[in-house]
Parts: sequence; C-alpha cells; structure tokens
Amino acid sequence: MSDLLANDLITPDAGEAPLLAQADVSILKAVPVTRLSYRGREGSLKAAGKAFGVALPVQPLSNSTAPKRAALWMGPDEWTLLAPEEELNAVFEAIEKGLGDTPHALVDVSHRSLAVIVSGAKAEWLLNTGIFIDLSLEAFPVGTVTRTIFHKAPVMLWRTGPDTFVVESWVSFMDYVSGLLVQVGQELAAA
Amino acid sequence: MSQPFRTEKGGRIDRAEQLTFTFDGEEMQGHKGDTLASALLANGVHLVGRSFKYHRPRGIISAGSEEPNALVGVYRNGDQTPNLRATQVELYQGLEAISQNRFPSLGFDIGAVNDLMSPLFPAGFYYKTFMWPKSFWDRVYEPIIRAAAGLGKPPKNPDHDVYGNIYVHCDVLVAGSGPSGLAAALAAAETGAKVILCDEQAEFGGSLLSETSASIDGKDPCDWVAETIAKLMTMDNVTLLPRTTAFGYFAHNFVALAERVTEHLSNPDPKLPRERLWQVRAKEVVIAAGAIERPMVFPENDRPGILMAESGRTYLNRYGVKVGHKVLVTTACDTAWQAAFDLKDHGVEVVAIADMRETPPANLISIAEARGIRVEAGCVVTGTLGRKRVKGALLGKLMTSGKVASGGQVACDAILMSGGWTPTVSLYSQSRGKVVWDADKGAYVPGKSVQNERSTGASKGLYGLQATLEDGYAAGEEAAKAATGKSAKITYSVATGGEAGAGGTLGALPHDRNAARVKAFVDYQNDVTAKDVKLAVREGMQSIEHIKRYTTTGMATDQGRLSNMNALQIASGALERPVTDVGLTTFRLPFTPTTFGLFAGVSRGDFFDPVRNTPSHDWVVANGGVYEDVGQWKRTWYFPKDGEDMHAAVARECKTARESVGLFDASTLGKIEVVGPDAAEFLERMYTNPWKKLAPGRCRYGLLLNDAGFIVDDGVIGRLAEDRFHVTTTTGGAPSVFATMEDYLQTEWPDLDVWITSTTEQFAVAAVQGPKAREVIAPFIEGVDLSAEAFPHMSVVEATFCGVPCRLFRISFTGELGFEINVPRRHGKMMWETLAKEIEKHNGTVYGTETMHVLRAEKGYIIVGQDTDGTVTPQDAGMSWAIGKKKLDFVGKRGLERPDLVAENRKQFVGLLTKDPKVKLEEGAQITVAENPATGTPAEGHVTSSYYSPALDRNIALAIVKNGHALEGKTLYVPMPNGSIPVEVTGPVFYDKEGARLNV
Amino acid sequence: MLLVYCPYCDVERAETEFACRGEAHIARPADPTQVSDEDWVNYLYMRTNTKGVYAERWRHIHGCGRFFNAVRDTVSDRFLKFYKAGETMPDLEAIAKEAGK
Amino acid sequence: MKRYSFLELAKNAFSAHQNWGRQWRAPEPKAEYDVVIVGAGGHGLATAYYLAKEHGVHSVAVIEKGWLGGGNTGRNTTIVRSNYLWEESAGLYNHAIGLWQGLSQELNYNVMYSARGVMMLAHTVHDVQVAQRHIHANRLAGVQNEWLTPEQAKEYCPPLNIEKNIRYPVMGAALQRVGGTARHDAVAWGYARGADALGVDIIQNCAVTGIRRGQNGAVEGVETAKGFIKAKKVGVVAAGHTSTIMDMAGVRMPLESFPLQALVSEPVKPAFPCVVMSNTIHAYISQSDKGELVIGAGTDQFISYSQAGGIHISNHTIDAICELFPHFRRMRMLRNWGGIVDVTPDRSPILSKTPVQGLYVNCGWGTGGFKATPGSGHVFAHTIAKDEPHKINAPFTIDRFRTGRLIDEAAAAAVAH
Repeated sequence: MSDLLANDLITPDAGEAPLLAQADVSILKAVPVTRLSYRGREGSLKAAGKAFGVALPVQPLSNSTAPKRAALWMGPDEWTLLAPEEELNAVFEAIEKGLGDTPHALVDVSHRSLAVIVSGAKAEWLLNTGIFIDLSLEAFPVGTVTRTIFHKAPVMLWRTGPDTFVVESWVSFMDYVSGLLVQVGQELAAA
Repeated sequence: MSQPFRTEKGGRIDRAEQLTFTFDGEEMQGHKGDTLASALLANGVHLVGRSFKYHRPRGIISAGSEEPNALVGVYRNGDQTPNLRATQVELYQGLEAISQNRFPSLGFDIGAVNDLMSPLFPAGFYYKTFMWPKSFWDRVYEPIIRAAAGLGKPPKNPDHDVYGNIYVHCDVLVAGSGPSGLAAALAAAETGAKVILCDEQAEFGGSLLSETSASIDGKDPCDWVAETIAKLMTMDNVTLLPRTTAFGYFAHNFVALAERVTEHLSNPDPKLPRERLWQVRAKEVVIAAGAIERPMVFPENDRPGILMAESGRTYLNRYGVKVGHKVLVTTACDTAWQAAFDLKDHGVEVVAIADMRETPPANLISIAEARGIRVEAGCVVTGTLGRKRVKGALLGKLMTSGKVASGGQVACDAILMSGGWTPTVSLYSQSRGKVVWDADKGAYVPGKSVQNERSTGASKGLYGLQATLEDGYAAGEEAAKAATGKSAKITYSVATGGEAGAGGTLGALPHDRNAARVKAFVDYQNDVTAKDVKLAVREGMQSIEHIKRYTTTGMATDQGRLSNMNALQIASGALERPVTDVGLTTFRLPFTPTTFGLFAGVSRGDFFDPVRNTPSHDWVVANGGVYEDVGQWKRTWYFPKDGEDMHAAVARECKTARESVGLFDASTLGKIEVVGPDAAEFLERMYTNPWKKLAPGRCRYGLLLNDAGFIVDDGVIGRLAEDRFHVTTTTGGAPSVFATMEDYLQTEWPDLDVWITSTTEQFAVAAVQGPKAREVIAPFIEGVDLSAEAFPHMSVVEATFCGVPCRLFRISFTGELGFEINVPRRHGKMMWETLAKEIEKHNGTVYGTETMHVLRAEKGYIIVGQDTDGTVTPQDAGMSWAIGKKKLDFVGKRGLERPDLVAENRKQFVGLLTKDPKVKLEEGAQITVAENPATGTPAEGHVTSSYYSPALDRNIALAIVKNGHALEGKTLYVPMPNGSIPVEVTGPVFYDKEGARLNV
Repeated sequence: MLLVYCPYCDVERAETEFACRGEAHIARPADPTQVSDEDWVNYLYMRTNTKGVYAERWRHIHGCGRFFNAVRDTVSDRFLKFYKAGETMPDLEAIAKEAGK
Repeated sequence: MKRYSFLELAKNAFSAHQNWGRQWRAPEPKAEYDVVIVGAGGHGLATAYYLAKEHGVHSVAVIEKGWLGGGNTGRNTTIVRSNYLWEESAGLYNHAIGLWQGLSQELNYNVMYSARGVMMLAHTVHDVQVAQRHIHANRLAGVQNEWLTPEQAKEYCPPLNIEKNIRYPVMGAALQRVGGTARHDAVAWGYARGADALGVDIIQNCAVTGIRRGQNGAVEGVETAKGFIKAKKVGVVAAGHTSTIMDMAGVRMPLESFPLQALVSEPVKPAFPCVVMSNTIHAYISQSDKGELVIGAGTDQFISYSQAGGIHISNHTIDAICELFPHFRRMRMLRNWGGIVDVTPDRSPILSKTPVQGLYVNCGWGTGGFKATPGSGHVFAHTIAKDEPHKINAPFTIDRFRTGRLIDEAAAAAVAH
C-alpha cells in the first residue's frame, strides 16, 4: 500500500492484478493521476503554490503534500505537481490564472508516465537491485523524491512510507522497469 | 578403503556426510566441507592437469584461489564450466569434474611431446620463426599453435542460469576474514557503523581455520571464529558475505564483489541467481586479504605432490587430509616447520626438514628433534624424481662459496615448500595505491593510501596472530571513525601462539645441476622457467613489463600471484639492478577470474535494452505488422497482407495511401513543448528558420544544425500560443535534441524566460495521409472547421478526438493531404483502433516506416541520418530556403561560413533516375563520372535512398553528388560488380512537383 | 563508476545519472559574426585536454537536469570541487596546490 | 642484426639459448639527432624504422617516457582492418593492410598477422544501409569488403546467435576477409629491433619535458629527463599524451583523451574463428593465439589519464557479448585494463605538419590506431623526411577542423530517423 504521504493520490489500481504479491514485497500498478510539470523562477513559486493548493518545496529532493495534492521537487526550477486525474483542467487553469504574467511554464504530462507502488520489507532491497542510491531511511527518508536510473531505464523514485516507494517511468519504459522488478523479485520466493 | 589419505579425526569436514563425486569419470568419495581439491587429495589423487605449453603433469599446489595448476572443468546440466580451481570448488553430491588440456587422457597426453621438444620452445620462440613460407602462418602454424594452447574447453550451450545484482552503500567494507579481517569487522560493527564483511571462501576465518597450534582468549581459534561470526550475525548493521570475492577496486571507493550463490549446491533452486554482483560504495575499506606463500624455484619444482607448506597444513588441519605418507619439507622460513610438526603429529612420516638457512631458529630445531624429525640446515632441493607423482628429491648443501654440493637423495611422496610470504596487495594496487619495497620483509607492501582504505594484517606484511588481531581491531576502529565519526569501547581478544616467523627467499635457488638443461618453474601454468626470464633479459628486455610479456610470466590465470616476486628477483639478478629498479607489473582487476554472466547481470533478452512500444502495439501484433528497431523503439516496418512479401506490401501501402488514405503511427517522433515569454526567441536561436512571425495556429518545418554548420535534426514546429510551441524531432534524435536545447538554454542563454519539457510520451500520434484523410478524421474531430480554407496546410489547432482533447496538425510527410492527431497517450489505443477501422471504410491502409520512406522520397523530403550523415549543410541539401536570411545568429550560422562549407564542389542533394526504370539502385552505391572507373577513383557521391515508386511505376533514388545541383540532366554512373548503371541526375522531387496535392 | 556531487540536488550520486559534457568555461562567442575562423575552431574543437587539474561540465541528466561544473584531477579522477553553472572559473592552480598536486 | 629463423632457433637450442643477442640496445642519448620522435609506441617506432629504411635518415632518436610499446600498442585488442567509409581513410588503412601482409618478413619478426576476417554486424535497417554504403565505397576504392546474410555470417562464425527473437537480431554483416589480428607486442618489438639495427637510438625511461623553439619559432630540440637533445625535426607520436606534449610547443590540439577498456577471458581451446564487431550494441571480440577471448569495451564519458575505467562500461560490453554468444556467459574475465585514447572531433587521425616549423604530429587514432601502425609510420616518416605529407596522409591535417573539411567516420554512424 502507498501509505502516509500519498494515500489519497497514488493508490493501487483496483482493476489491475498485482504484478507481484509476496510476503515481503508487492508491486501494484497505480491509478492514473494528473501530472503537471511546473517550471519557473523563484519569484513565481509562491503564487504557483497558492494556486495549486500546496507550497512548492524548495528543499532539494523533497515533497510537500496536502489532501489530494503533492508537489515534488525535481530540480531547482522544476516541480512535478500531482492531483487526481479528473482535476486536470481545474488545476491547470487555476495555476495559469494565479501566475498571470509571471514567466513560467506549465505542461501537462499526465500521460507521459506510469507508476507502480513497490512496498514491503524487501522493497528497498528490490529497488537496490537496479538503483544505485542508498535507500536506507537515514539517507533517503520518507518524502524523498528523485529521478534516477533503474538498470538501463530512467525512473522517478518517491518514498511515500518507510517500506513504500512509488516508482514512475515514462510509459514505454514501464514494461522494462516492472518486468525486471517482478523477475528479480521471484528470487525472494526461492527456497 | 576409500580416501586413504584422510586423517582419523580432526578437520572441519562433516565426516557423517559422505558425498560421491567423479573425476575424469572415476567415482570417489569425499565429505561435506571438502573442496574438490581436498577430496581428490584424500583419495590420493595429485595429478589433476597439464600445463599450458609443455603439457607437463601437474598437481594441486595450493589450497586457495591462487591455484595455478589444478584447473578443472565441472559439469552441470550437461555442459561444463572450464578452468575452475579445484581448490575453490566446494564438493557436493554428484559433482562431475574433468581434467583439462590433455589428449587423449590425463595420464597419457600426446601434447607432452612438447616437453621433450622444449629446447626449441624457449620464451618468445614464436616471434623468431614460422615466418616462411609466408602463407603458412594462418593456414598451418597458427592453427596448430591454437589447438595446443588454451586450457579448458569453452561451454557448448547457452547458459540459462540467472545472475543477480545489488547496489549497496556501507560505512566500512572489510575484504577478507582472517584474524585481522574479523577483528576489523567486529571493531567497526561495534561502533554501529554499517559493515560488510566478505570472504572468497565458503567459511569465514581464513588462516584461523587451519590454525591448531594457537589460541585466542584461551579458545581454539576455530571456536573464536564461530563466536565472532555468531556475534556479527546478531547485529543489524552487519552484512556477512561468504563465497564472495572483492574482485575490483575502482575510483571513488567503489568496490565490486562477486558472490557465488548456488555453485556449491547439488540442486539449486533455479529462481536463485548463480552469482550476484555486489556493487558497493564504501565510505571506508579495510583490506584484509592476507598473504600467500611463495613457491621455491628449484629444478623440477612442478611435479604432482609438491605443494606449498601452509597449504599442506591447511589440508591437514582444516580438511583432515594428508598430502602424502612420506613428506619432505623444504623451506627458507620458519612457518613451514609448523607444517612438518602438524603432519608428524598426525602420524605422517616427515623425511626431513630441509631449511636453506645456515642456522634455523634453535627452538624450531629442538621441537623437530623432540619429534624425531631429521633437520637439514643450509640445504636446498636441487631436483625431484618421479613424473606423474613426485617420488623423491635431490638435496644439495649450500656452501659458503655460494656453490652447492650434492646432499644425496631422499624418497618421498610429497614435498611441502615455502619460500616465505608475499602480502596480497592486489586490491590496494587496484585502488591505485603505489606499493613500496620493504627490504626487511623482502616484499612489496602497501604505501600511502590514495583512496579511503587501509590494509591490515598480512596484506601489509604484518605477521603473527596477536599482531594481526591487534592491527585488525585498530583498522576497524579507524575505518569506522573515518566513515561515521563514531567510536566504541572495544575489548581486544588476545592470542597466544601463531607467532610470526622469520626468513624467506626470492628468485631461483642455487643447485649443482646443468642450469641450461633443467627446468625450475617460476610461473607454473604458463611454463615459464628461470631460464626464460634470464633469456628475456639477455635479449634486451629491461622493464619487468617487457619480461612479463615476452615470457608470459604472471599472465596465467593466477595473474602472477605465485610467480611475480620470484620472476622479479630473477630479472633483478640478471639485470644486476635492484628489484626496485626493475619495477612491478600492475595488478589488474579482477582479483580472480570472474564470470561474464555476473557482469552482464539481468541485461539479456528483452531486458538487454528497454523495448519501447507505442499504444498501437497490441493492434499491430494482432494484425501481423512487422517491426523494425529504431533505437530502443519498435516501429512498424510494414503490414503484409495475405502472404505478401515486403516489396508487395509496401507497394500496396504506397499506392493506397496516394489513391485513398493511409494511417501511420508517428508516436515515436520526439516532442518537446517549448513554453515561456521567450519561446520564439529561443527557437529563433536554435533553428535555422525564423519563428517570431509565425502566427499561433501555424506550423513550420524547422532545421537544426550543430555549431559546425551541419544538419543534425529536423521536424515540424507548431505555435500553439504566443508563448507555447509544440516542437517535433526525429525519433532517434529526440534525446540529443532535448539535451542540446537544455545545454544552450542553461549555459549560453540562462537569461531567457523559456522552459522545455519532453512530451514525446505524453502523446500518441496518428498520421492520416491521403486524398481521403479529411473524410477519415472528420467524424471524430469536434469543434474544428477542417476545410482547406479554414485549416490550411501547416496549421495546428487544439480540438477533441472522440471527445478526448487533441492537438491536430495539418502537415504532410507524404505530399498528400495529411493530418497528424496527437492525443494523450492513454487514449492512443482508442484513437488508433478507431482510425484503423475507419480507413477500412475508405479502402485505406495502415502503413509502416518503409512506406513512409518511399512516399517522402517521391517528394524529395530528406531523412536526417539517411540522406544526411553529419557532413551535409542546408545548402548541400538544397534547403537554403529554411535559413532565416535576416537572422544575425542561430546555432550553426557561423560554422556555415567556414571556407570548406562554402567551397565549390560540395556534395549536394539530388534525385537520380536510372536510365532503365526497372533497375533499382542499391542504397549506399557509389556514383562516378566514368562509366568504368579505375579502382581508386574518388566517388562523386553516393545513393542515399532508393525505392521502387508505385506512383511513378519506376525506381527512383536520392543521392548526394558533388556539384549535384549543377548536374541536373547529366548522366553519371553507378558502378556495380556486374557492370555500371547509367543514371540521370534530376531534382529530388519526383512526384507532384507543384505540391498541388497538399493544398486540397 | 565515479561518484559525482550535484550542487543542485546536494547529493552524491553514481556517475550513471550524469552526462559529462567536456571542458568547462568555453563560452560560445557572444557575436559569432565578429569572430575569425580560428576563433570559431577554438570554440568548437580546441581543448586543453589537461593531464592534471581540469574544469569540466557535467549534467545531472537523470536527476535534476541541471548543468554544473566540476574540477577533477584527470590523473587520479578525484573530484576537487563542484560548482554551479554560471559561477566563475576557480583558480585551478590553487586547487591543485591545495590537493598536493 | 642476427636474422631469426627456425634454423637459428634450433642452433641456439644446442647452446641452451645462451647466445641470443639483444633485440635492441639501451643507448644513452646523443647531443643531437636529425629527427627526434617523441613516443616509442608502434607508430613512433614504425616512423623511425621507415625514416631509416626508406629515407636514409639514420640519425633518429625515439624518446619514450616509459617502456617501448607500453601505451596503447600493448593495450589494444589487436584488430586489423581497412574497410573505412571515406576514401581518405580507406586509403590510409589499406596502405597499412598492404604493409601488414609482408610485415613479419620485412621485419624478420613474426608479428602474427592473421587474416581471420573481421565481421561487422548490422542489427537495424540503418546499420544495413551504413554497411552497404561502406561495401560499395570500399569496392570502388579497391578495399575488400563484402556483405553476408545472417546465415552466411553464422557459417563464418558458428558461435554467433542469429535467432530472430533476441533484442537486436543480426540482419547481416560486412566481412573483410583480409582483416584480422596481429600480435601487438611483436609489432612494437619488431619495429624496435628493425629500427635499432638501422642505427635508431631508442631511449626508454626518459620523459620529454619541453620542446625548445628558436627565435624564428622553429623547433630546435627537446628537453628531456636526460638533458637537452638537439633536433631540427621533432615528430610527436604520443597518443593520449599528445595534447600535453604539443602544449610544450604552444600548439593547441583538437583532442580529448578518454579511458578505453579491454579485457580477456581465461584461455580456452579454439572457440572463435574470426573477429566480430558490433558498433550498435558495442561488442568487439576475437580469440587470441593463446586462447583468451579478447574483448574491447567502450570509452568512459570523461577525459582521464588514469588508465582505468568504470565497471559499467565493462558490464555493457559483456552483456552485448553474452547476447551475441550466449554460451560465453559462463566464461570468466581474467584481466581487464585501460588505455588512454586520443580522439578528434571527426574520429579520424591527424598526420600532419603543424604551425611550428620542424614540428610534426601523428595522433587522434582514437580507439583504432593499432591497425594503422605500419601505414601510419610509413607516411609519417615521409612527411618528416620530405617536410611535406605523402599523398595518402595529405587530407589528415589539423587545419581541416578550421576549414570544415572533416573526414567524419563517426558520421557513418549518424543518428537514425
């Protein structure tokens, strides 16, 4: 389960069978959400956050969340904004309106990515079979979000709970990413 | 009785569990806890292989990963893995091993004739002969040499095992689990630091596992090991990795470990990886790799039955195996004496201890005497007897003159030797540290640390159990402190016994035999003798690297761990220069040979590289589309119907698209959304074309150069709003165009208020092309007047497709009326299936990339990367029209002004028509002025694209040709193996030159 | 696989997240029309290719996407300094000295 | 020079090989030479050899910082081929092939040139187009190169996996039968012995620390660890260190030096009959006379003089090898090493006079200089002796980067559509 940070936003897609369901790790497809890429200079952030409904975090690799809203730091002038799928137009228009003439770029990338939820006691281990980041809680606390590389595919990794990660990739990479996670995860079922 | 050389008791094998295995088909028994080597020795088998060059019989010489002789093939699932060290192969029930490099059998090997011929085969002999007759090298000599070379046979079948990978971070990595490694791990772990302890052996403990004459905290060393490991296992911050070799030390404290996960199991679960690669980023590393014993270089020192002294002791104490019944111990140092004592204590006859030192330590002599062992001081072995097993040894007395007097002969069935110890500095050396010569120890030891590491214990030349333990604790504490800043109060265990020994020798030993005729081996596996090293020096090789390469010493599978120091000393003597002047060869990774599969990991089959599909995938598969790989993407190449071949399918697709309508998946094209008040300014600087005056709702073809002035990409760019552009790129160029844009934006023009976002995968794109394109899309598009007047060629609008928001472009890469519909990707499948159904109503077709290429070629549109190759300018391509004439700058503008880019005679983009319309040119074919050009004639250009054009019912081609634009109407030739093909140079547009079909 | 520090993300990451983009501080001439062919070839291709302390450009391509600069000893591959794009070129000699080169 | 032969070998067997002479001397440098070559790799030694042999210039010193043949000459995967795209390149490399064919006899040193055939795989339609273009261009230029179907490729190289279900199936291959391998050390040693016999002084363990230029800017000699050596002509053949050496004369170079890795497996019985290269999935493999599989990996992305590269580079090479030859997956890497390769913007070498009178440079061979060794030395010797390029190397100037007349072999691998 996607716990704590995003449990009203990144939720398992009830219509999809689990990709992997083992005692110590599971991989579930997540429901579609609205994803916006927000780009802008520092002066625009306050207004953007206000219009979106949650402040845009300025701490590198951090997130800020509110009910049905999450703003993820992607870079010093780049944020991914998450909201429920059906709120795309409302959120987009609210931000555009809130920003007015302040230079910025808002682009709908809702369909660009897919997400899976990797959770369980072995989630960290499973991700580390392909990701070269120290995922211990001290080094990668809950709420940390980053882009990185999983084997040969670019992914976005967001820790939403101590044992829960959201792994996003561009759609065409997801077969590779989830396929490998599932294949490697089989090892945990070995005698 | 089976296992005649097994001791009565003792050792760490499980005597209750008997295992059956075969060696060269012969069935034998061993025990759980044995290695293949110890089990063979228990059965009295010493002869296990043949050497590389002379095919001499060879036996097990060591008990560790440095083993150069006992390389075997091990069968599993009907195929064999070659060159495994018997000393590292753990015994399991049913293990099947074979010997290598022998024919027809290990006992009788035809290749052994090489040994008799060996006077003809000194080091580097092959450089001096086999040159005549000239043609014989690759046909005769080389095949013979090749057949004789090599060790084991390569596997025959694909490997179905899987290999795992894990990336980890830790505070302290400890490589090696002997006394210093264990102490270091414990000390570091007690501070709370994250510790990884790895050891190449199945069991932790290193030398402690065969130490029976010392104690730690009053306990048997093995018990202390067990307690220490038990304690480490309870600690969450510790990862214990047995059977795991630290094989590579890379920059920035990155260490690679190879874990053998299932190789020791009789029936491993196929879900488990055979091996796992641990890629470790360690804040600090403790190298506790120990030391290995050095062979003594005396004549015939290679007979089966001759082993390293400490290995003999290991076989005895750890595995309960006696290396022989009558053992001679020859040494230059103290430690080998203990081997003699232990053997004697197990009832083995020790025929003598021959110590080359004039006065070995008195206490050792008295212990030997107490056991009734004959001691020969100032004594060396000058030769050995026997062939497939040592039968005896010649002894020699060292005289003060330096000469050797015969010391008689002794009978024995095994010889244990020790030339002293060589610290294992491989990992340190791999970390780019420079070893320094320690004259006292007669060894190279680690110098200054270059990375965050320290060596401890024997790997830095420190010996003696108490000293290495203490050093290990200190190293662990220091490493933890450096990594985490933390320390803890640690009680050091105290050892008694296991004192450091003195003594040791390097290089070839003196003897009274004919030096020119005897072989004293330096590098066992590669059959390099002391003579060979001297020959290399005689021939002018002065650097140790030359000597190594010329003689191949140190280049065998043990990478010189046994041989390097002896070779160095021999070279130093021959050169009459100190060892330090001769240099030391670099230790390269891997520490021990490492499976390819481990490196390849999960990258195989579909996971070799991501397979990127578009939303039409399921439909394409269901409808028999044929894919081509374009980068990581699968793009549909063509859609054969009813047994059509590619040619027929493409001809039909082309014809249908021109006559009625075609549907094409353009989703893979790169898409970049350029947004911000300076969006137009940014594009103005990036692309050759002008953008500022492009009205929202309009599109323009954009051409992208590099700053050298050459075409690198192209695509249609639509202006959605004042501050928003939808840029398209080629499929293959998408990532690099994006990266290039970011580069200019961030580092050259950071002041611009514009941002770019990749939307390649946000949209699925369907191209509907053909006279009926408008009719096909009209039923699904809402809110747009699609008429030619309201929505002319090169327009873009935001609309809906079946109620789903879309970006609709009116553009054409076919020369027909065309639309490209972009819908959010999750609706792509729906869009594709809707349109695919709809075009059927109009007798349309789906088409793939091949048809796309034909249609665009008929129109003379370039494909970047096919018609251009990184050396083509816009002018060359006939696209000067795409350059904004009034622009002061754009990427590539200055480059275009360079002398050779404006020179005469540049190759230019043209069309070619074969005089015979039925003749199709080959892509890549060269173009000449002469009909029958002489070999070496420079080409005028080459054919870049060539197709049968269904619309023209003839073959057409595009080409780049020197001065091509001026040659229209002229005849050139395309010389082919079967004769030259005359071609007429034309403009590149073959079909609908006026473009009338676009504007309907 | 080097360990690279991203000054924007404030973390060290494996090299595979980054793209190295060659020598730093080679600015594109502000007005290309005013420069000679020699100047242009210097900008395009001529590189110091330093054996020793050297400033180069990296991009955190699979991270925040930002370009930044690093000073590295090309003999040992040790990084000596990381700094953001647009910051002035540090004194390489001083850095080399401090690093004991 | 005592000639080598089987007879000589047999004769020496009777004297237990005690009477072999030195293959080259270890002279102290003289105060002055006609020509100083900086760098005793294969190219530098070949240059010296041909200066003496073909141009009568015997007063030549080859100055080497380390040991001769210890740079890229002794670190490469020993592939020899000449099927390059542009006629300039094909001319240069084919010139080398011509010399390779008689090199053992020329040098009286068995360099083990083995025409085992070099097969370059095509995995995509674009690859096929590129390969065909090479073949056509090569045919016109008189360079042997031919197209093989996947089945023919498998027949030529039985271990090759031509299954259609692999990630990037083999769509065919370009085969150059005269391509193959040679023994890298023997090339350096053969040229060293040959040059030495012609009077060339090979001075090892002697770093060049400066290039002295006179009032008029012309070269006067080189400063070295063993003192100043006067010479009116200096040829720099320093591979990865070219930028550093040229900087001593104040010449900036369009070069970057990257780590390039190679590796060998443990030796096994003959299992691989030819050389196979795949530019698309980055795999280069052959089997040495000793039985080791010799595998070339790619370059790291950053410049470095460390002679060491990252493990991810090896991983990506070996996974490609295992895809193409899946039964090699259980083979094991014995040794991995790195070289420093100097790369030009167009991936073609520079063999040229320089803006400095008397200074010549031979560099930029990137990842593939070994194959050119004899040809490169031959035409570079001409360039130095005559103070003008041989017609074969005339296009390989430094100035081409300014004017834009690149010889862009990388373009052949231009991005696909």
